[in-house]
Amino acid sequence: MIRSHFKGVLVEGNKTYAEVTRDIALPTETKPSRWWYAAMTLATLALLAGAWALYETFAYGLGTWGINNTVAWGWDIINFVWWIGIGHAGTAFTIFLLIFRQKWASSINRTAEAMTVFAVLCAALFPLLHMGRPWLAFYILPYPNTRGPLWLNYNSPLFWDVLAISTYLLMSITLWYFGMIPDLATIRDRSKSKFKKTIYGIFAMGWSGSAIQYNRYESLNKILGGLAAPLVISVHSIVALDFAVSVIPGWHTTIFPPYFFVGAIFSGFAMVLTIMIMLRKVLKIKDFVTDKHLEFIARVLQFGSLIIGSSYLMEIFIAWYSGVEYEAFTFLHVRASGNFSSDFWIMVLCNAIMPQFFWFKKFRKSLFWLFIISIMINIGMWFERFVIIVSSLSQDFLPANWATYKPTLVDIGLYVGTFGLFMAGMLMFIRFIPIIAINEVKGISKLGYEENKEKE
Amino acid sequence: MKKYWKSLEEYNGTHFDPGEEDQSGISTFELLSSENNESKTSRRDFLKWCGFSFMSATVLASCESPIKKAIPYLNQPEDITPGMASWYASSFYDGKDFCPILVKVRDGRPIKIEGNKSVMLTHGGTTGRVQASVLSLYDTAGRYHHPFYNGEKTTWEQADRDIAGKLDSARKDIVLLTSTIISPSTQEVINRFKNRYNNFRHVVYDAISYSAIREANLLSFNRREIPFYRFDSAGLIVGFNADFLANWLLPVTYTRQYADSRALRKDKKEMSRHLQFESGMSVTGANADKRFKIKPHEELQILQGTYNILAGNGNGSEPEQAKNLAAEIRKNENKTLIVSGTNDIKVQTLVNAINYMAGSYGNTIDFTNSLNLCQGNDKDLQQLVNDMEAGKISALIVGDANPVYDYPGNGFKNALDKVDLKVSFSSVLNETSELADYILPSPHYLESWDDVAPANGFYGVAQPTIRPLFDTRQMQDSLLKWSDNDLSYKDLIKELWEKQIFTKQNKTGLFTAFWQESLQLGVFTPEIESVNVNISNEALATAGSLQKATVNEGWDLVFYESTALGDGRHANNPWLQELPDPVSKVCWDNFAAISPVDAEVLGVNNGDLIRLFEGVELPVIVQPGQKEKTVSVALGYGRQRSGKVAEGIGVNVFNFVEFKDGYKKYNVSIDQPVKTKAKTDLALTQTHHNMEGRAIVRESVLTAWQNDPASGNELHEFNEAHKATLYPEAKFEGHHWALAVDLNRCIGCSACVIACQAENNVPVIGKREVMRRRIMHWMRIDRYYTGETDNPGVVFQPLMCQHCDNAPCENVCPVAATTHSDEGINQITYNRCVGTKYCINNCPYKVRRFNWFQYSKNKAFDYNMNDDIGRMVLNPDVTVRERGVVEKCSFCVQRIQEVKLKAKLENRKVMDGEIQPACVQACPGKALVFGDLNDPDSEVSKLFKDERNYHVLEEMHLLPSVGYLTKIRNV
Amino acid sequence: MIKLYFTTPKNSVISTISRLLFCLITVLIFISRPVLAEESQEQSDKRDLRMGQRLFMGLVDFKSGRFDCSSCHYLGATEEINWNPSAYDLAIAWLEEDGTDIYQVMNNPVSERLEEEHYGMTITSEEERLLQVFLKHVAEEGPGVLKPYPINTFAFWIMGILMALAIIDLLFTKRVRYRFIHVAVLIIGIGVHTAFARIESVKVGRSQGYAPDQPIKFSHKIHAGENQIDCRYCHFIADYSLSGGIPSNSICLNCHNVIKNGTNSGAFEINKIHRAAKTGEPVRWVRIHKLPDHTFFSHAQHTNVAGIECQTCHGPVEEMHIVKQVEDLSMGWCINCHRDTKIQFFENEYYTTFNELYDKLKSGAIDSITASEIGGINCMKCHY
Amino acid sequence: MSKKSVIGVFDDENRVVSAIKKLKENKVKINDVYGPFASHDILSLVTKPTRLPHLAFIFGAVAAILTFLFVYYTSVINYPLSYGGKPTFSFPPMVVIIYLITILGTATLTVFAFIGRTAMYPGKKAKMPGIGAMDDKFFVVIDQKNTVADVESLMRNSGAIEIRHEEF
Repeated sequence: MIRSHFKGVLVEGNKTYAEVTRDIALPTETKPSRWWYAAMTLATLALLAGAWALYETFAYGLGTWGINNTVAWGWDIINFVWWIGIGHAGTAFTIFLLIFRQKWASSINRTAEAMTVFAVLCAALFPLLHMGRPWLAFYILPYPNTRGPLWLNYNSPLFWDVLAISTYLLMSITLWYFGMIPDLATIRDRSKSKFKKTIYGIFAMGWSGSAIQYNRYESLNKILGGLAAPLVISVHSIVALDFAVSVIPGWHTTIFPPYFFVGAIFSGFAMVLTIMIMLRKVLKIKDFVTDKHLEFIARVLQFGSLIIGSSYLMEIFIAWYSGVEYEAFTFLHVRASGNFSSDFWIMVLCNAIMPQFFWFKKFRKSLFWLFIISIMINIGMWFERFVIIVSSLSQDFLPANWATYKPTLVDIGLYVGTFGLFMAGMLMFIRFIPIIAINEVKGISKLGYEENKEKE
Repeated sequence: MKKYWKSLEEYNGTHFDPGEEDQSGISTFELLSSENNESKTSRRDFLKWCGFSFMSATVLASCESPIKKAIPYLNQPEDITPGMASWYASSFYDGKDFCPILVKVRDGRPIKIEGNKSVMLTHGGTTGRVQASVLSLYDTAGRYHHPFYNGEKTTWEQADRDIAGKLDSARKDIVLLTSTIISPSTQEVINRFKNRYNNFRHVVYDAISYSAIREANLLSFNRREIPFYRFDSAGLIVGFNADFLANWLLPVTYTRQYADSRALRKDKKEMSRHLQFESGMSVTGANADKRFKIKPHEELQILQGTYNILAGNGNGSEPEQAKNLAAEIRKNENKTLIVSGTNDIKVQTLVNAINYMAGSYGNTIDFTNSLNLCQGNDKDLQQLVNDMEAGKISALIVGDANPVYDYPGNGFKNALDKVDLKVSFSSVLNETSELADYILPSPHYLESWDDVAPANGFYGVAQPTIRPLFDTRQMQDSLLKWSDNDLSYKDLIKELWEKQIFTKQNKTGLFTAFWQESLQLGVFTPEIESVNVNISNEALATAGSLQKATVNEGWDLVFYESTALGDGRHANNPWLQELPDPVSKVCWDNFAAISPVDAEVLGVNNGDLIRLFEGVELPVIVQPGQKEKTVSVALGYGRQRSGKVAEGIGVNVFNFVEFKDGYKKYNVSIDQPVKTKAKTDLALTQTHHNMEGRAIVRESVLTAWQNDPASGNELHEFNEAHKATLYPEAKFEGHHWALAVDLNRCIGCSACVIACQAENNVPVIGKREVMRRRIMHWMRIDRYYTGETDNPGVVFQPLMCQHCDNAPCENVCPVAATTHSDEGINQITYNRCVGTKYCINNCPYKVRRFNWFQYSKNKAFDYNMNDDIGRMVLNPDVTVRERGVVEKCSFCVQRIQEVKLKAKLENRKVMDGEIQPACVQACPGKALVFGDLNDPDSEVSKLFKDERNYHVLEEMHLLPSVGYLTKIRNV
Repeated sequence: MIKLYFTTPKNSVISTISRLLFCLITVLIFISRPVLAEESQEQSDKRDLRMGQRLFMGLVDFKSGRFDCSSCHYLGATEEINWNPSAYDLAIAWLEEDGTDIYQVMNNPVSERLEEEHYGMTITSEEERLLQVFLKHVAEEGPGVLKPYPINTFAFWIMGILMALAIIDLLFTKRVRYRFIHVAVLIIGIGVHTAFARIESVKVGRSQGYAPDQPIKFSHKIHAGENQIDCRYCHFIADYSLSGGIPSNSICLNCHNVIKNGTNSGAFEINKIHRAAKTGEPVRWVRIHKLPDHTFFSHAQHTNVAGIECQTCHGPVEEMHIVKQVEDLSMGWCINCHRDTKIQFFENEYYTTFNELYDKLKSGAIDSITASEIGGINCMKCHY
Repeated sequence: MSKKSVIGVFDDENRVVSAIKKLKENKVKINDVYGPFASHDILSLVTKPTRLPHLAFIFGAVAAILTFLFVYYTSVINYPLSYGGKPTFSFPPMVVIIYLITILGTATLTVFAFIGRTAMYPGKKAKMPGIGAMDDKFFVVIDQKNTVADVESLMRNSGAIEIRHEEF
């Protein structure tokens, strides 16, 4: 048996298999409580706002947004990068903790992966929306055509982006879905109603729990995981290339791929923390997601924050050291002390300073502080993208072009809409899918207790 | 019936020869409007909304393709080839500005105005207003479509009968009030009218008056004339409140002369020195080597002092500026040119006297070709208004003038009520016509016959290039009719030319041949006797006598003509409204320019409204270089009745112009402006004015340049030496197009911007969108201030797509919509573009434009592209872009293609200078040069090899195909 | 991309619905209106129209016998040429009042041919009146339009339904035991749908095979084929203009001033030219070869400079009675030609601009230069 | 399909493992073991390693080569276009594309291979030895033919809570 080098119990309460099944499957088998309906209403309202914004965008054009000839990317791409960043948590959780044999991830990875899927879906909306002529979006695919045939510009990071995002979306859905097949089978077997049995049965694809199946299934999961590991690194690196490949001061930096990747993990883990704290509260899964889990995440965040912070410093240092006047201007003048200084310092505060409180056990142990700091990181990461995208474009090479950027209601509506989509997705997820990998947790539920027993 | 006009190659039309009889009765519009595009559901449009799905495939099957009709000519006219443009020489004259032009006519409709290159007066230059005038032709809302009587539609026959009857029975005076008429034939028409009606008189006035210059010359030289100024022969140019590069008299001519005098080449090492004295920052002042801020009253003091010093009467108490000026003038004996735009006879007499002392007459000022422009007489106008007020006028006929709008105060409007018969001839909606009994619409100048004599020894013709779009008739025809002449105006022109002008030449003995040639060339310039003048003692005495200027230590309000709108007669032209002011970079508004010091005193910032008079509040622009305690406000705004574009835009300040000693005075003293709480947003196209120490516009001074031609451009050599590349540099077989911009010749007048807009179907987006920084102009003129804020140096830099050979925009387009051509052009393919806007971001020059909305056929953008007739101005050789598409300067690739094809058809190579993109063509200063870099003898190759040549952001190794020549100042 | 303006997208579904609504409302109004005495006039008009239609279509006997006018004078549009004037043509000719009373043709034929064709046909004034009523109606309706691209969507829908059934059965009902049937249906269905989508999407905006009826039955086969008239005689501006040029009426009259009787159609079609000249109303031809608005094409470049035969793009026009678009005029088709077509480098001084290539070609280092090699497939050659 | 089988039902992982070990010692061929989670002890005793990883490698290699060929053909041979002064064959961007398509292709093909090999598809009816296999029970299924006499007792001694004989 593969043992985690982690000492102690991973699932509290020394539950039997049946208890594990019962506890986790509970939300899918009972009527949702009031908070669920309240949250769903909120999500629906947000979705409606998004639908309105979507209509405005499609019916009248991108002019309804706040972007202009100088700052041609605004909230659309900020939100895109932000969501993509959040979408890194799930896969990263599964993959890296799998690679590092961190068994404790089992309790969280299902939720994290669901988060990934919905966040990437939200993110994937924006590249489509930010096109001037979205009805011609298929031009971006290299399909045989009667135009010569005319193919694509493979030099464009946007094409890499499209590939990376769609690959990542497909991969995370696959990972997520194949990860939950045994659990779907569990629900199928437990459900009384024929309808429910049929639906879960369809998705469980005839899972029977046989060792032969498990064997191939494990192998598949390992392959997918192995493929997803480099992918998860590359996705945000490629998103970073959107900026790094360009010539705009503040974008044109080689540090971007690793910096973006760490940022993504950072924001993703923060979002996981936020959501887990909330779910733990309302779904009564404290036994599975223990205080220790939260503390681990906090440690990861603290580490990520150090990297992020040093990246900020490095960027500024290089801007000065390189001697490129435009870059120095962007970093030292525009961001640190100019028009965007408030955004810049919010970013620094939220991302580089606040998580440092996790050095102290008191903060790691306090649910309140965990929650506050995780939210702050989410905000900080949004500001990071805002600072990168808007400040660089707003004041670039020729001062005659310099322009400010102000989002419109439509911009905000779209962002709210994606929140609605994300929330609705997550709510549906906790309603219909076991939020913790039952089969995996059963494998670790006895850990700690057996050792104790052996000791006894 | 829905009227469509669609130009593909074929359209419906009958024989139309501008040189032949005007076949009235059926308007071109009706001919053009036949429904030859019976558009049903377009599969393409449908698909657009379906996206691409399996479902759409089936729905498609039920869609029908639109049926397009191809309607040929019944008889194909010889000079019209479907699909090819024809050119007609003509003359632009709007009552104030004159410009010889060529009209590009495509399929029977004028689509573009270009300067007439063969005319030495302008060398093919134009101004923005001339370029934009073609749009006014198609201004449906801004033109009268038929005659009106008391606001009701009437017929010409009815109006003729009524008016002739009323004129006959008129007991008191009949007055024809026009702006300056430079047409000999129209003068003849008026003479005939005068012969018919004894009680008739003709009053000429100009909204922007040059009355004092004429009166001063009458006093000084006994000639009520405006001489011909020669800025190109001047070594020292001194301007007092004269914006001669953008507005004053003949700006196109002066710009060319000025640019020539300031151009530097290997074989021309000297340039003129330009001093400008003014209160507000004008385009001319922005170009000056040294600019002095003065309050309006100081002008007289300085001139007086200078004259006294020059005349040897200096007593040392003269202002410092006068001493310096006198010293400079002494250095430039016979090479000095002093001009003043102030409408004050004292000032003008002093200017004459100083010019005389400096030996300018015969050298830089010439009465041989004296100008016929701006003959208006302020005193006559005042007299007329007094007569009207006194009820002495029975009939007032206004010919293409708008005194209700531009007469100082409400005097004219009030007096108008006391006139029995008010007739207005007007090609455009205006305030005066609205108050007239009869509105008799005259055709646009592109629909009319006319002749012009803007200067002595210069005759031009204006010929119609399209059949009248509306039920209009020329004023001259009406006057002829009312004076019982059967002759049509066109015949009269021919008659007059045969009698008076034909005789001035001896090249041909056949009038028809002479007439044909004049029509083809557009102008006729006979040899005339040169005139030498001597100043009168009286004038010198007047100049010498100590004149105490009324010193105003308080605030002054200075009126000026805006570069875009001039005196406001073209205000309804959306292209001009959206043309950013070259200096302040504001469009769609007039504003109060105040100095930074005053802004601090008043506690105001850009956009804050200040109250100048009771009820007159204007937004502030903090204008570096504005004289303290002066406020400059542009005339020409605040039109009440002009069509939908201009109405309600800005404030009309003509009301506050004063009459002083019989002259209109374009500055008044005011109380300190009051800050109001209100704030408005100004449509600024540039909000940062400092180069932040970047080598964007490179400058040097003459002495440094003479020592080292690369002075100020040292970075170029450094960058060339430090070029490093990962990939081999691209080689271009065949052509490699490039554009050179001589910053020494560019004065920032923005004619190129409008030319580009006209040529490339650039949409107008309105004030709100401009405020959101989304202006669509493919080329813009960047303006930077250098030096201190209270009197900064100003540099202009035309910036269009740089067509980089290592273009960063090309790399990032995922769908290959922007690629590099084999001729070095950075191509944008609109139909492939999906609008990711990545290229816009990655363009370091930010010259790419995005179609944020659907700008054509969209009610929200109710300008010419939302109008069937307005769309007739569109260039059929350039795609009208759909929303969501990126666009930018293409080096006018359609012109390149056209010329290449022409060369192939003529079995030869493309000649240097044969291809002229619209901006190059329009430039009055010839600051832009386009050509083939692969041809070592081409002008552009030579300029690219010049030591002054550099590229903007060249350190990025983008290899732009646009080069700039450093700006050299003669300080 | 629309070159000059953007037509407001009119959704076919919406227009169909609105049309249906309109019909419905009309019917409702008609039904709801009380029958009044004045109606009898309307009704008799209707009856006349019906009678006229029946006469024309040969459903009712003329006094002189039963003739089906519509068998020669077609009521709708045709794909094959029918030299006889269509019903619409007749109606227009009659409405034009150019002096010919077409109904007299039957009683007093003006030409031998007419006499031959209408042998034994005489009509009474009452019959003439009825026919007039009907033809007037035809003229108002306008000429029939052939649906440019009728495609059979039957297979598409059938496959769609089958696929839906297969999925339902596979997941829920499970009636069919052998699952490979489901799989096969799904695979075939997806294949069919993809094929349809591909075919249809390629056709979007294209009109290969488009051969509409023209207002004059002008046969290129007779003019260019049998009579060997050079294309450029009529389309002369193609040599120096962007446009190929639809010949003006006056060019037709160059010959048809003299030739007043056509080989197949008699005087009827040629009369239309004369009528146009007389009324000043030009002939409204239906455009066949049209490139999208964002594509700029110069005939002069291709016919004059490059010396490309007209037939290369327009197909064997000289063999067509009704001109049909032979090529699909797709971008790929253009591009491929540019890739293959060799440039006549030495025949035009212009090409000396390409001095390196010129020298190479001259020295024999390369044997040919195609259009694509000197920028012939650059985007801005055609799109700007 | 169905055969007569002996099914041992367990409710603890350790007991199953010991039962399997004992059965194996007695050379009893175990058909399959059903359980609620992937216990590596059970898997290592009951199953052979799959060849899915080898397949995945082949898929990956093929995807990489095909992608390279496609990108090379389209950008260099078929319609070369000039972007920003770069040569038409610029390898670095191709790396990114090949990298991503390789991952995508491998993952997709491997998933399909898995589905094909395990014959799993949406709507397939699960063949299970009894209620609770996905909850808390372990089922050891042994073909009746392969049983030796004391299979039943072997399992009972290891802690089976129930022994069933039925068609499976």
